[in-house]
Amino acid sequence: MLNIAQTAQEAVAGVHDGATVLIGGFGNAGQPMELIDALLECGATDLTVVNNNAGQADAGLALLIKERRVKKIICSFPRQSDSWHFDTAYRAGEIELELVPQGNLAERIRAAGAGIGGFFTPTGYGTMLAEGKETREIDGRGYVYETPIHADFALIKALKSDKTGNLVYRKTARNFGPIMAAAAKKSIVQVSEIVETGQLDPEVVVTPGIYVDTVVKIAAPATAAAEQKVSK
Amino acid sequence: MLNIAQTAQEAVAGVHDGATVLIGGFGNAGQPMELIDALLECGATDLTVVNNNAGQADAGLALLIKERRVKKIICSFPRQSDSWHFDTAYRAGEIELELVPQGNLAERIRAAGAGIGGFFTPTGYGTMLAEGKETREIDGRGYVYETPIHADFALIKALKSDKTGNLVYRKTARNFGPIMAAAAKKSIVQVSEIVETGQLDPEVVVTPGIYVDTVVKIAAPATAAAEQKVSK
Amino acid sequence: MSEKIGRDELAQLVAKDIKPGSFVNLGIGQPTLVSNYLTPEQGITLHTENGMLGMGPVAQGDEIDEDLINAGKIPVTELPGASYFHHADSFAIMRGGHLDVCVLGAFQVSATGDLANWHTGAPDAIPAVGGAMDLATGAKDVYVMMSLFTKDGQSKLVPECTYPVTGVNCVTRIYTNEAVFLITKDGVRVRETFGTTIEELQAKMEVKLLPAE
Amino acid sequence: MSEKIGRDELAQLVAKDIKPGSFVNLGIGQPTLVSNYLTPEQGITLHTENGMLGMGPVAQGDEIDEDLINAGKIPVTELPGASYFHHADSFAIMRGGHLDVCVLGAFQVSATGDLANWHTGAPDAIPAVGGAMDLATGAKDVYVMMSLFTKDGQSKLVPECTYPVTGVNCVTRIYTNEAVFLITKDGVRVRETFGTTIEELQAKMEVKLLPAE
Repeated sequence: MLNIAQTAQEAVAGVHDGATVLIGGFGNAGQPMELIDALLECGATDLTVVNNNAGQADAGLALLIKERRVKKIICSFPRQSDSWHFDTAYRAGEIELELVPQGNLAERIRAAGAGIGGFFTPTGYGTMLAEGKETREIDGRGYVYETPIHADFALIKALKSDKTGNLVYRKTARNFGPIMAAAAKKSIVQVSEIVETGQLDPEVVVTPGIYVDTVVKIAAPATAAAEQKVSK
Repeated sequence: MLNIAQTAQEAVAGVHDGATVLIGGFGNAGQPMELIDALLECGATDLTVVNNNAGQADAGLALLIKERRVKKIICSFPRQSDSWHFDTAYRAGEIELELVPQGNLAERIRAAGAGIGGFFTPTGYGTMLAEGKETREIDGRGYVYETPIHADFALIKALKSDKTGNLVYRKTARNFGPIMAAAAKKSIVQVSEIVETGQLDPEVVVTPGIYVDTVVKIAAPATAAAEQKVSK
Repeated sequence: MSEKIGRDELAQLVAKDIKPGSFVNLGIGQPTLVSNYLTPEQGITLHTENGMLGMGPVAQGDEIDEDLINAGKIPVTELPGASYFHHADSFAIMRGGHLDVCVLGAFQVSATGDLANWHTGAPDAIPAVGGAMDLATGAKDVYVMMSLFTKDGQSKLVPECTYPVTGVNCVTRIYTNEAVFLITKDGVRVRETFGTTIEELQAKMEVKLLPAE
Repeated sequence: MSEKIGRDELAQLVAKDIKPGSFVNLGIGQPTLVSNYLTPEQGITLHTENGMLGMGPVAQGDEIDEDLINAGKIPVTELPGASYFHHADSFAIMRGGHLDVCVLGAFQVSATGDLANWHTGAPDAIPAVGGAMDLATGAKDVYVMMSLFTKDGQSKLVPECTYPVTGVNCVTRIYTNEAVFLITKDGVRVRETFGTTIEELQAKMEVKLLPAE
């Protein structure tokens, strides 16, 4: 049954030390900022975090890294102009980095949710990122063996949920949400609106409620605030 | 650019002898009956057909098999009370059968569209259908190696297309359509309605137009006819 | 329970045993009966592998819609909170272990939970598997519903399956007209019997039976 | 063409070379300029790997929407016929070979089409790859846009990449400020030069250059 949390703090309260946590979002789009802030507050540590990036500026995931709560990050693009907290932790040897091409990252998360034990992908073949990995030639082309990324929790952001946890997203904020919801044992979702069951058209549901454990309504920021975030 | 055909015959005219053809549908839902009829008319032979079943009664795929136009069928459930044309051809050794568990069939089609070279699935492990296949133990569980099913053509049915080939489906008629459209070199789609580009909400498009080559509008059957089909 | 039990009573028992809020797939045949006894209070969501969660009862009259069928190709209905998805996504739900319970029929079940329900093994049979293997390997719990004995008195709960298997070590519980069996690490436990005793059953079966814990 | 060519003219040339009706992904940096020169008549559909087909121009003023960005995290717009999808579906479009053309920047390209554009190889660099490897392996044609020579006069079209590669045998065409090169089975062909000659270029490059066919 869907757990409807009253606050972001309540929503993430179950995240335990040592957990693997998938965090959605690509840039600010789809980033569950309030859930990440709550995770920072709740104190869970020794985390393995999966996200496309490794935190930016002085907010969200970057602060989790600053506070040394992340022992390992699995991501595709950790190096950004404002990823100074990651840079510092990494150079100090205080965070482990597993660098994964973005499409392999997405497919590995998808594989976890879909019960696939491993798969061969052409991406990365012949590169540094395939060193030490099993490879195979298939129809004359080189492939690399990649494995699923299972997780204890997913923190994601959607536009709306109904009371059975069916989700719809908005524009490119969809990104990692649907595959992360499927890959985690427990999916925690912040939404702008919770509607009655039956109010979402079954044809347009993107994430079926079977993948969602907890939702919490977080009011959408005012437009001015949204623009300010974008302009960062 | 999307090809908008005027007739089902025109839509399937490019299907050549020896082609591998994915045919959508599960039961009557999503079955592109008019395209299959046109394929029967167009005369292409020596086909490899991929469908969940192996034809029923005296219509569609069953007639293709009756006419010995299908040299091989890849499906999950060929044996039905009214699959007499397949039964006869099979017992006469005049059609090759590759039997695939339904979920592996779907995943193999998905893999072809997604550029995955092969994958390990738990389904079928330890059974007759895994005999001779590579297996692997992953985290204490047995998996079977399965390979993508690439195809020359897909014949599928959707509810609506816009003029860039974006598709939406209806209820459980969606079934194999989206993954077949992605797996085939050329996807041929019958729809009940073709709308102007811009009339489908980008959030609810199920198959992006990049996967669609040809659409043809086939008027939906009257309700009475639809009910009659169901009651068969 | 000391009375014999019929198919409907057995379906009722299965329905009662499914935890509230579960996501469930009911196989074709006897398992379909279970849906008749699920109560709204349980909040069970039914999955059908041809691409739907939130499946409702069999469609009647005007409700019949060619585009809305279950895995047995029977017209069904849609409940509030339903969703549709394509075949790969649907089987990802199963293979990914997201269903809580799947209820299946069987020819045989082994003492270690191997399931045989797709092929009689007859040399001239045309094989057909459908979603049987995906269902067997996918759900967290696989319940089997079957009669315990064949018409000629052979137990269908066997030390090892003689029919071709559908999946290995997958069945967790067997509901029969004589008893309910749990497949555990220790072996096969008898949870309850219907109009018989564990001793009477043991006398007719090769598989060693353990009492309920 | 006998004149030198600027970045914008080069982008214009690339745009003109893309076949009508193509599905295209433009990498971050110089390749983004190509979008300025695509004409409506070409009917080109732009893909952005963070989950969209039918991407429009960069958003201005009120159009800016935090939920609608491109792979460079720049706010963009949506064109009629657009569609959204999740990350696995988006990279399936790339990896599955459905894009006609992908245009990328590069540190180096080898004579056999190996691409190096993700890592300088510096021992203290923090590596970051993003979607670079997926783009390199995914599209039917991978076009590179780059200056042909480094600031100290080294050719970036090399016999073998000395930087860590992004993908092997993937580049099919290289657009530079000096010439357009085609990677063919026979070797590297010079399609056209800008304000220079194939002989002049050959004198400064190790890679053997073949004339246009």
